[in-house]
Amino acid sequence: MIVFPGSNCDRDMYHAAKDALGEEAELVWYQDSHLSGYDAILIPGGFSYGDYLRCGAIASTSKIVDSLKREAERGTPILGVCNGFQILLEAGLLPGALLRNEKLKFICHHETLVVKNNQTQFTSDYQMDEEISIPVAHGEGNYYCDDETLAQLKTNQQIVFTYKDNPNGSVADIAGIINEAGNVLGMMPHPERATETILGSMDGLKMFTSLVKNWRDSYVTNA
Amino acid sequence: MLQTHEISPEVIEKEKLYQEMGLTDEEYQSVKKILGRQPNYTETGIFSVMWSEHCSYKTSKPLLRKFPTEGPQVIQGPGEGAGIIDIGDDQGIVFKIESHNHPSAVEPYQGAATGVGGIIRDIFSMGARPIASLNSLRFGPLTSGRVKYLFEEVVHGISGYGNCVGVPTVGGEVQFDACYEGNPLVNAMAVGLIDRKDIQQGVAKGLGNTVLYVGSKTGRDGIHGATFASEDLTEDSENRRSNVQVGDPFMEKLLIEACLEAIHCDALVGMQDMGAAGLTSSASEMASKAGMGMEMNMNLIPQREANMTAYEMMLSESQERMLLVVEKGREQEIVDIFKKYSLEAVAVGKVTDDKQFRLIHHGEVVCDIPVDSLAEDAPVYYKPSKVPAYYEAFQQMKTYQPDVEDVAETFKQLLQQPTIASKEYVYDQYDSMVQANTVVSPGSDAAVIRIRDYDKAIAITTDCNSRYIYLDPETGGKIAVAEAARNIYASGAKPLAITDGLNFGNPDKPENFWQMEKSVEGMSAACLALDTPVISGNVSLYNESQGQAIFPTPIVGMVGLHAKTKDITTSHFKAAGDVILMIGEAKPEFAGSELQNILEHEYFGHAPSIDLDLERKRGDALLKAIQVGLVKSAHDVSEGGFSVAIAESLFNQPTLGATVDLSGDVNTVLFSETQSRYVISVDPADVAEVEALIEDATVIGHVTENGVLRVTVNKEAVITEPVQALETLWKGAIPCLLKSKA
Amino acid sequence: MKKVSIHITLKEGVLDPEGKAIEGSLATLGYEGVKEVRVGKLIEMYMDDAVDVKAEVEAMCQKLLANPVIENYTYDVEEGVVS
Amino acid sequence: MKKVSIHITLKEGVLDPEGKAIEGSLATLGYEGVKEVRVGKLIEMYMDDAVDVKAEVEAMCQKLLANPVIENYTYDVEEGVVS
Ligand SMILES: Nc1ncnc2c1ncn2[C@@H]1O[C@H](COP(=O)(O)OP(=O)(O)O)[C@@H](O)[C@H]1O
Ligand SMILES: [Mg+2]
Repeated sequence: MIVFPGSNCDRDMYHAAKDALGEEAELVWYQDSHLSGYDAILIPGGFSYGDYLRCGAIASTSKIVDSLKREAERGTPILGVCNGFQILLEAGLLPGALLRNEKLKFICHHETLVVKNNQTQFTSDYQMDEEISIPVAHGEGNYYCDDETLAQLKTNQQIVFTYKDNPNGSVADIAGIINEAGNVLGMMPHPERATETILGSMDGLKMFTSLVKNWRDSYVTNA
Repeated sequence: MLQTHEISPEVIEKEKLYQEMGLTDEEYQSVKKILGRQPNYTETGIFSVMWSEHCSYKTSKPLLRKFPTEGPQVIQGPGEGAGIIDIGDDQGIVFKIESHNHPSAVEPYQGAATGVGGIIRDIFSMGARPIASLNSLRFGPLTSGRVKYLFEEVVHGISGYGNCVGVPTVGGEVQFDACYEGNPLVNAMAVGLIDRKDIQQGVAKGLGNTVLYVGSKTGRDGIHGATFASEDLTEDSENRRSNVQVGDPFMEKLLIEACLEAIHCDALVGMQDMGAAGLTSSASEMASKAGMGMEMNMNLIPQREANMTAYEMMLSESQERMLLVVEKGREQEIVDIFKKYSLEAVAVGKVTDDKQFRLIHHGEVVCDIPVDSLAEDAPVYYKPSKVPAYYEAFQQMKTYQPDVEDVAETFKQLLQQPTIASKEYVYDQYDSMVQANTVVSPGSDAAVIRIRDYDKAIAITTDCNSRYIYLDPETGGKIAVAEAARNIYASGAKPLAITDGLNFGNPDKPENFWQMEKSVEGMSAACLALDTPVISGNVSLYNESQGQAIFPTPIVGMVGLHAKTKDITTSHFKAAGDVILMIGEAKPEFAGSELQNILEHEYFGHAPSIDLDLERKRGDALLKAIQVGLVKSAHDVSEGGFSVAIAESLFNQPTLGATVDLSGDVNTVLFSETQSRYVISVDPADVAEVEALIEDATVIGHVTENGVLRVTVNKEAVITEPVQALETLWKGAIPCLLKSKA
Repeated sequence: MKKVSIHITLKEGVLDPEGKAIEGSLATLGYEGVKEVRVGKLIEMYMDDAVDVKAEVEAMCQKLLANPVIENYTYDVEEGVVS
Repeated sequence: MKKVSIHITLKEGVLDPEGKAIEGSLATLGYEGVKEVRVGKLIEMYMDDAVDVKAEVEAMCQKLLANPVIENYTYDVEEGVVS
């Protein structure tokens, strides 16, 4: 898990992986610029560099992102949540951009998402079209891309999650997308905040279990 | 405030320039006596901010002494940056509330934002990780364009800052009344979690140790902010540009992480944030508390603007700055920690043993003051107090009886009163879940944060119904504390302690001072009765506009402890078939109520009565029942009375309804704001046991699955409304008012 | 139509954390000759030719577009554009 | 020193909710002749005279200051200013 100055969901993500999932996890400070050797890379939410200029823009120019790009190239699974999603977009690892929410206000509450693609390594534990409750917390989560890109996203089944009731104006109700290669996923909602019953929802946990299961499978086959 | 040639001490005295800075003639004479000479410009400024109400509590001190501050649960009482209570397992909860009223009136976004930033610094400067924020807001009626602007921008500022620093904003309150039209209140509370061994103190110990300055550079912003906070608001304040400080939540986030890392380095001796009166108060207080002196070289202070004078640097209230004292010779260890976060820690001075506060600028001594005189020799005023005529008149009145024409309509109108209506518009803009510990988000009674790795949680609330306090400060003061406790109890926690944010008018008016005195007495009595000592607080006086004081508004921030997470209870009904019980009985008490507001557009008469022993007994009994596992939902009855409480218990559930049968006077049972009451729901099988545990609990109805709220009084139907429709009114009220044209 | 471009900048002395963050980032990227980065707003709009631009723009800035407590504004007008 | 002002605007076709909101408020306030309000950014900075402004500013905009997916940029340079 990469920690940028201003990341603030890093510990949440860490606990989701460590406590709820029971896996090994490590927080990597952005200045430790080598990222190799990890089975998956998670980019947590928050306000890297205070979200100044554009969300994720300044973080996307840091050195560690070069090495993130190499890992993406190599096929390492990469998940960016909220500000992590914004960084992936700014870094060009995913297509499109995020604009301010249509109503210009930060929003924080549970949203119903629809799983639009359960054939990815991040979502295989979900049912197709399953409705899940995951919190959103963002001021700039209004996904934008031009028509051409949208058509591509649709053709390639890159739209992984949509909102049931679009809260921010996103094009085609998009809440999360994946790259063509299928190893880089970015989403605005926070699955790591929905991994314990005491927090009101367990619906996010399957993202992490999917990831682990698929990694095990591929590890076993490759071994 | 810009002066190129510094004004001489003689001119300051002759032309009484000290008055402009806020010192009275007598205060100036005391300064002269302390120094044995005339103070220069910088020294005059330093005394004036340190002796301002904001820093010295010169008028409120005699009152604050009345508060009970001790108890086995108290680890740190008032005096340090924030108080600390014990929650077992060698952990403490640090909390405090602070006002940012006047800055928010001038520039609401930044005023509110920097208020949040300031109180969070108070928490982590104690060594605690900030885990929650709350806010208590007061505005005029949401009808004028200016009020709407203030409201929207204050909320926006809190959200802008709070979300970015990654501290969940989990609760608060908003009240709208005409008295706040020109002088809104913005109080922010922050809560932190600490391991007892990590508790820091703001002390400058150890001769020769180094003073480090960390964080944002010092600019000319906010000069005299502390003095400003202690004056009436005038037209002129808007033009004082220097009062606007801009917050940088990103810097704050870096400071939090760096400071919490630094406390684990034993080279760190003391740490304090630069709050009101900036460098002056942090530096002098740290030295004074340690019984030492301090010398700083002003040329070394990181400066944002060119040619700053010592006066400007000492009085600047630039945000996001900390002062650290570090063991001599080990500065680099601390510097390196801050460097990791791209923060500069700069050595600006050293600890001395002569108890002098000495500043050097361009090689000259520009300030040389006995350091204790700043903190300890500040004057204390015992202001005259006088019973206001309005209060005496209210006491003579006979009981106010409302004249309600249409009960159902009135009920719906109540739900749409901005003070009662859903605050979702507000809290949806706050990240209430970051850190992934928020079990109960805004929308229930108290907010609940679980303590990770333990099976326990804390409940937090802010409360203050200033209408009752206006009617009768002593009774109202009791109610403010009791209401907070009720919210804690209803959430399944035991009340532990409070922080208080005392917002009042000009204390020089004896009637205002009487209000202060009486509310503090009332609060103290309630704190004793409920065993919730005061561990921290803040005083904001001079909340007036055009000579008119606000209602006395002593805000209570309370924290309680859930012994087990299974005790966590929310206000919403859970299942059809559950039995609804009412704890306590309504009396005809309508003065200060929302109903009186609707009908009379003003408040008069006797405040609702309160019996503190009964309050405690009921709260304890309810908590017992919750701990035994008998209670499925619990909600206290507050503004709007029973009708509003039962409606709120139904909202946010897609299908549930309730059927309730009451008896007595219709207005009283539905709308009275009689204190110490709760609405709870329990499984039918547990009713007898609950009734045995809670003396005043009576069955009044049950939860249904038809989505309709049906209330009969004396067997006659008075309310039959679909819950969805009621909820739409309640949720839509504030957004609708904001949209309508001014 | 007239095209009006309004420049809203922070008053002198007011802290600009965003500008500071950008400056820091530019320095990290190797642009070291850059100083005092300040971020403001650019508001563009089209106005009917009939409108008294100066009076209206001034009034709009005062009332809504700028926050006179911390911001300054200037504007320029391009005449005869087709929106 | 040179003073560089960079104007960053949203591309045509990209929705601008802030511009829309301002347009709405202006209409409410009675400014009805106003159309197509768009909000952009104004980034001002000072650069050493020695720097090749054109090359550097272009590069900074490409790499950091503007997002080519949604934004355009233009800039102007004022020579010989004292910061
Ligand atoms: N300014 C605010 N910020 C965050 N939450 C708020 C604010 N105002 C109200 N709330 C939340 O809305 C809910 C209802 O508030 P209120 O009616 O004041 O409750 P109560 O009367 O029980 O104290 C609470 O959960 C409270 O925390
Ligand atoms: Mg309550």
